[in-house]
Amino acid sequence: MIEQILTASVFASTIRLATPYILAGLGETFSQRSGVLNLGVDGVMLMGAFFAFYTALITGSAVLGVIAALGVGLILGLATAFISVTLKAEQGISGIGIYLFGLGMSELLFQQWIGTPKSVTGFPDIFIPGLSDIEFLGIGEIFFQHNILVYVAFLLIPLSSFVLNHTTLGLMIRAVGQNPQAADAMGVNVTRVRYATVAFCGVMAALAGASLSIALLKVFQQNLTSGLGFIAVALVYFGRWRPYGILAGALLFSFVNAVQLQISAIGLDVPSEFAVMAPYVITIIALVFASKQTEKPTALTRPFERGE
Amino acid sequence: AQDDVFRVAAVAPSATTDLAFSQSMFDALTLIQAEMGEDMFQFDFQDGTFIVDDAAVALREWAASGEYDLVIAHGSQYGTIIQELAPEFPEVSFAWGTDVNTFGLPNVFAYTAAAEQGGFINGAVAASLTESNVIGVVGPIEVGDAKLYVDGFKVGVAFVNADINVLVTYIQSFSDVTLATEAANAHIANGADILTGSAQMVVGPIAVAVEEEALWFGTQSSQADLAATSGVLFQVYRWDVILNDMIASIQGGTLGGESYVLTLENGGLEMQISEAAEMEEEAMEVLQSTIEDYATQIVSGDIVILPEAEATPEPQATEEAGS
Amino acid sequence: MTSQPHRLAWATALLYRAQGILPLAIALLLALIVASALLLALNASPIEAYSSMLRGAFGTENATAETLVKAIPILFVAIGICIAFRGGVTNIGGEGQMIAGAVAGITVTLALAQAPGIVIIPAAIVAAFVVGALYGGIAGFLKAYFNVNEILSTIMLNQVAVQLMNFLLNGPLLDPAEAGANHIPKTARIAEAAELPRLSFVLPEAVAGIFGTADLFGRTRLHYGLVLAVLLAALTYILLWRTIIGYRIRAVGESERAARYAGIHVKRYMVLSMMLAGGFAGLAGIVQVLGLQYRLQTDGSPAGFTGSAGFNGIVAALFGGLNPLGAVPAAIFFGGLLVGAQKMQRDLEVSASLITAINGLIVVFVVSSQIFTRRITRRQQAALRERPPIPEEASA
Amino acid sequence: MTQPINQPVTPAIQQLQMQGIVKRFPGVLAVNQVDFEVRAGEIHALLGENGAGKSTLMKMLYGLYQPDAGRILLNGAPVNIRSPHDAIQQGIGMIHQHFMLVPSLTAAENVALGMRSSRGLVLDTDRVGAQLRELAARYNLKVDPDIPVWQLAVGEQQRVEILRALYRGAALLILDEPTAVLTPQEVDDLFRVLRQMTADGHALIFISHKLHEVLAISQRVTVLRDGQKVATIPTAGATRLKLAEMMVGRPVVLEYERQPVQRGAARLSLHEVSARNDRGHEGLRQVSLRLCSGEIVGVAGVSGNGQRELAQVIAGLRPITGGSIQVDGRPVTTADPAAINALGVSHIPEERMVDGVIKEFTVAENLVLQEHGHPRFTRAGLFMNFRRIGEACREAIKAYEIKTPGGDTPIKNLSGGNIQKLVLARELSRRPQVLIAAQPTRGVDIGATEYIHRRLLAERDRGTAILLISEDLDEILALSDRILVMYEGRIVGEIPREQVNIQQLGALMAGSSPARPGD
Ligand SMILES: Nc1ncnc2c1ncn2[C@@H]1O[C@H](COP(=O)(O)OP(=O)(O)OP(=O)(O)O)[C@@H](O)[C@H]1O
Ligand SMILES: Nc1ncnc2c1ncn2[C@@H]1O[C@H](COP(=O)(O)OP(=O)(O)OP(=O)(O)O)[C@@H](O)[C@H]1O
Ligand SMILES: [Mg+2]
Ligand SMILES: [Mg+2]
Repeated sequence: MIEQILTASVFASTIRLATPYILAGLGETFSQRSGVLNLGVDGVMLMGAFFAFYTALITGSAVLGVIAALGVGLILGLATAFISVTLKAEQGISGIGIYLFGLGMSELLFQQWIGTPKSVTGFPDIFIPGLSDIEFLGIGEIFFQHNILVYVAFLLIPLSSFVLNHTTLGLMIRAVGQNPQAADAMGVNVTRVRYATVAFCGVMAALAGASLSIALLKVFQQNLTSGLGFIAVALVYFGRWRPYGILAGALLFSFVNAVQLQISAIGLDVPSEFAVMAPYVITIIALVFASKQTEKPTALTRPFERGE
Repeated sequence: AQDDVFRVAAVAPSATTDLAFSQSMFDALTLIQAEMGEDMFQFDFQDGTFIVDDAAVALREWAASGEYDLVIAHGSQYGTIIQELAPEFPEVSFAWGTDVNTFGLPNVFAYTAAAEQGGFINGAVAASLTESNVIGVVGPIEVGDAKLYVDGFKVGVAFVNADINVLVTYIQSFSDVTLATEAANAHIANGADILTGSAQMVVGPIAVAVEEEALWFGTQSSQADLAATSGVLFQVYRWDVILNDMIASIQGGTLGGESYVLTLENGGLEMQISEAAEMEEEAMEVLQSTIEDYATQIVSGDIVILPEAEATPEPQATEEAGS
Repeated sequence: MTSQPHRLAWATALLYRAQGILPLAIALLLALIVASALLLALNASPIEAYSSMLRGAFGTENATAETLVKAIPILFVAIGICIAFRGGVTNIGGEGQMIAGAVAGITVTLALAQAPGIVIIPAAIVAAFVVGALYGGIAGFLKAYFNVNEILSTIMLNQVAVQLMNFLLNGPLLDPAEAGANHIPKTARIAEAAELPRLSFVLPEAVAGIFGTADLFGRTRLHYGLVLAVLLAALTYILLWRTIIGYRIRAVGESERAARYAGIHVKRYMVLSMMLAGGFAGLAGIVQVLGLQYRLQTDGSPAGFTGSAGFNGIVAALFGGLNPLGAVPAAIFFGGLLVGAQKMQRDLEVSASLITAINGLIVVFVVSSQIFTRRITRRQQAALRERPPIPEEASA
Repeated sequence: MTQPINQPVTPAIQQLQMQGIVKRFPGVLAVNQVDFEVRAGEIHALLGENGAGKSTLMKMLYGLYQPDAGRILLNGAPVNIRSPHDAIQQGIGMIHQHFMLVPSLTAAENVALGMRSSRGLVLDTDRVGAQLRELAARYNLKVDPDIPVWQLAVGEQQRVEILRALYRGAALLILDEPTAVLTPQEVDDLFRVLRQMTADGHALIFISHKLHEVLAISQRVTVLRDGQKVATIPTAGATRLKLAEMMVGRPVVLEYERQPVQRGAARLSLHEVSARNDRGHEGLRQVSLRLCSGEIVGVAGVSGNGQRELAQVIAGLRPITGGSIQVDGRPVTTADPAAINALGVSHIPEERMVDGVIKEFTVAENLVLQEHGHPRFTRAGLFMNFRRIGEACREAIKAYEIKTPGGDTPIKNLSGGNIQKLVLARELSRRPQVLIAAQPTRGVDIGATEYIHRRLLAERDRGTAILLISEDLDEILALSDRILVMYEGRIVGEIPREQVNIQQLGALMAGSSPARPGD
């Protein structure tokens, strides 16, 4: 029974599903750590997903696809930064605006430039030599038979954690998110730091989109993410603004999802509504038990005014 | 309408390019226009109105404009709107689906598809092609023509080989491609070498089939291009068949009161073999004949797919529509 | 906006609003200019597009009615959001709470099918408010007592609610007439008596001429939900700024520590704000059912039923300055935007996606313009501060 | 964002001049045609009441504000300081009135913030920490670079700020009210450091309200009033009274005449009360005290030795882990703030802007913070009665000389001194039996301080029992009938007014040993 459900492929599926959440979540973490809430993630993901897909489709190169995604992510990220940092727009609303824009544009361009759903070759799964055929506990299948973006996502976690905690940039980001006035008084350019993190957030969101359209799914369709980006934002709160926290959240959420799919696949008689509901419920419950006081960035959503 | 141009307006919940439900209607109207010619037939189409109230606004405006001979609400969620709207505009003809309920209104057509029929054939053929004896199905919500298709498919499989294991996952969404994809992956992981499914999120599972070199059976629209060499057989909704009947009766002065069902018999359900599927000549011919064979048996009633209660209901004809 | 209503505060508040219009107008203009580029790229005429958008929103009696109809659920949600945000809780759960309210409301409505409307409607509305409040209360409770971030919990609970609805509509609440295997997940139609009456205005001949009808909105779907919403907006304004409870909600929202110092039970009021927000979202849900759809129906997604009012309500509330009275025009603005956009889609036969993109642009531009509005406001406050201070003969 | 120097440099500023500086804020002419000058090796004091423009003038020097008119000359050459970054580059450092530290970061991280690291992109906080220790040793300042600053006492935080400025090689250092939160010993140490710095050739600007400090430390004094410069005079020969009059613009009294104490019945008594502090450590340890009507009991101590917790447990804002509290003999050990209020206990909180008022609320709304539900201010027990509240507000504004455009102004628009007056008005208007006054005049200027002190004495004579918690010894000495000294959560000594001597007090505050807590 249990071994019927907790198969290696379920864990492999968990890893795959977690990837977009990790990528988008890491970007959002940097943005929020510097004090900017970016609710537009899902829209940027969709744009990234589309441009990656379209480029891969016409050039046949997934790599070019990723580059295109990074480009569009950067542009949208800078736009977001301009709106929420320079124009100090209410971040809750502007984020939703950007989401709507991305949702609409990606679909529009899809209809104009592609029309009907097509599939691309995208990134193949890379079997890490030696590791990928470890039979023991299905380690090989679970960890070492994924597409490049999966590996990238998981490598970015320790990297992000290091940048945040052990580099001058990370120090500036944390300071700007906690007490921008103090950071400013110490000669840190608050605006520049926030532009950097928000732009990075856009890039990562776009990459997350690409990880769907040209790696995991290899197709594009209107609203391909169906709200995945919002879950990613939620997982940032789950992870308490720490990269490893994001990892934990993304894995938990994706694991429950993979399990519920497996349960219905092997025909266990669980009403599918409740199966689909499970990841959301369990994520909340987990947080109930995990909750100590959180170290939310003090200046989150607060625009910076010098000398106040 | 005043002039002799036949004007149609339609709303559909998803995009006209969804390779599924909405596209099936859009393709049908486009086809009719090609047949009758631009000067005789024109249509307005509003897609993506998954928000029921948005559809309501469009339908009401079209009805009120008086410019349309037929107003189509392509989505069972629009039934209530039609029920409210039709009595207000008795001179306008409405059609809605998928359902057979005309609410006893003289200016309402209802239409649906006996999806279980194509489902049965897809299932039977799939059963004859599977080597792993495991087949995976990805469905949206366990309702409507999606459920009929899946039920029919299961019966079809069992009809050929009761030992084959059909794995069914309803992901509770018509649009969540990611979930649909992982559901398909789960089926593959559990040994499936053939996949099928219904609704617009099947683009995900199709991509999985292509990737994993599994076979794909489709419904609603042809997904042959996307499924490429994995595609085998598609049940295509030919709404044009019944739309032509409706147009005829409207031009004959009957604005509704009748309901239509796409069946193999009336040609509304068309089984299309994928050209992309790499099959030898004779294999192709064999497949052809088996399909026709099943079709005739279903039409003749020799094969009863689902019990009365679970099958697509018989079309209703109300007395007004009688003569 | 000074938080205590007072003649002067009112005057200035009005002044702010008046001057606030200017940046808003410019922002809209810019948004439309950018959108024009999109339209031209799709070789559609912007002029045509916008005029049809305007016509679709307010051009005809019916268009205006549909705009108002669209605004109703947005307004209900927005009212609740005003309370929640003023109380310091970020409620993103409007969608789920709408669903919770609608499910509860329709259950009661169907149970009381035989009763007269005067009984059913209030009962259904109360049920919807209570259950919406309880559902919102979950997130509030988890925040207050388990420190679970409410943004996370409400986003998650939205999905939970829709799955619960799917389950109920496929089983317990399924329309008996839909017993067939190919059934559609929807409840039975509510009794005629349970329908919210349609709203129309009988005009005297004099005015009738102008509107071209003696019975304004007579043949439209406009219903009494509008009256209820506007009424509640006013009451909520009073609640927030005239009552002890409102004072405490705002105190908790502005400063938890000061509120505790004031002897207010902070956690209790956090939960209360969240519950009120949920309750209003619940009303949005049931009013959609009783006033418009006459049954509850799902396509599996929340938006299919809610029309995303749960999210649009947030935006409307923020546009309205987190003031229930400000939310009224804001909600109507959004209603017009959404309905007009649909019309534009029909007239120009452009795809729905273009509309979504343009709406996004408008939201972004309008919200970005508020920095200029704020600047104007600050200058006005400064002018206010320059008024001579209270003379102090007591000193020296 | 980067900062080349990573070693203390030898000061390069010989002379700095500000000429004809003007700064307007919406509705306020904060600084009006001010000339100011400071030279290497001197301490130039800047005196002025709340809102005189001291901080604003200095913020312009540090690049936080841009002057509307006037110019700044460094060593005779005009400079344009557009941001703190520019100021730092020029060798200007500032210790802000409200410390500019990131609480969640360690001292070392706070210092490293915005500086180039010796390891390129990778942080070198360990090295910074080491260098900090050296620097601290050189100036004989004690800090632990490796604990988050939110865990440091205020005095320690200030040392971190000073070290940071030195570390960054500030040649000119601005200190905005640095002594407001220090004990006598800490002040002495600070002065020693400042003198050492001037000896090293630094130029220092010293802002304070405390005249004797200005007289003790500075060579020159510049007095501002209402944004204008009154005069710059050499400190030698200036007197407290003279300076005070220059500041306030009228004669002021610096000593209060006081009635002999009429000690009455015990109002408040604590028995072995213990409580945790914010960090979860034991902040209060078996504290017992009795407070009688008609007396002012001063609680002296270095900040962070339990005074804050003491006030909070009495007010019901902090749960106690042991012991019992009684008001008029009634146990209130577990009562909530509302109930304790209702028993006639008033509390002037230490952090007025966080606990005492709600910034966004109007003056009137803040006036009824606790009593908003009181029958007097409500209708039908449900609605606020704004007519009554308005009346009460106008009375308070008049009676307590609160400078405000009116009762409907958001309180954040008032100056610190006036906000404190409002809190005082609110707490006294309830005619309390017991008054807890925590740092009642922190950051408040002479005029307001004088006023508040008179009020407190009047309350005492009215028979109120007053617990005066203050880190300002002058205040304690001026008002108290008895003085309790707190150290590490305990009451380590009680001295009747008659027998006080500063040395003994200071020793007790320091845990009766030269070393201070936090070391
Ligand atoms: N008689 C009173 N005298 C003074 N203040 C009162 C009085 N009654 C109520 N209040 C004020 O109302 C607030 C809470 O009092 P109240 O008894 O209404 O609280 P509650 O309703 O029991 O709890 P909650 O604050 O959660 O509503 C406190 O700020 C308290 O100061
Ligand atoms: N950012 C600002 N916006 C508007 N007004 C301001 C601002 N900063 C200061 N002011 C006003 O400028 C005047 C001078 O303020 P400043 O802080 O310089 O006084 P100060 O001498 O430092 O007083 P204190 O002794 O309380 O620190 C005051 O009236 C204050 O209200
Ligand atoms: Mg100052
Ligand atoms: Mg001060």
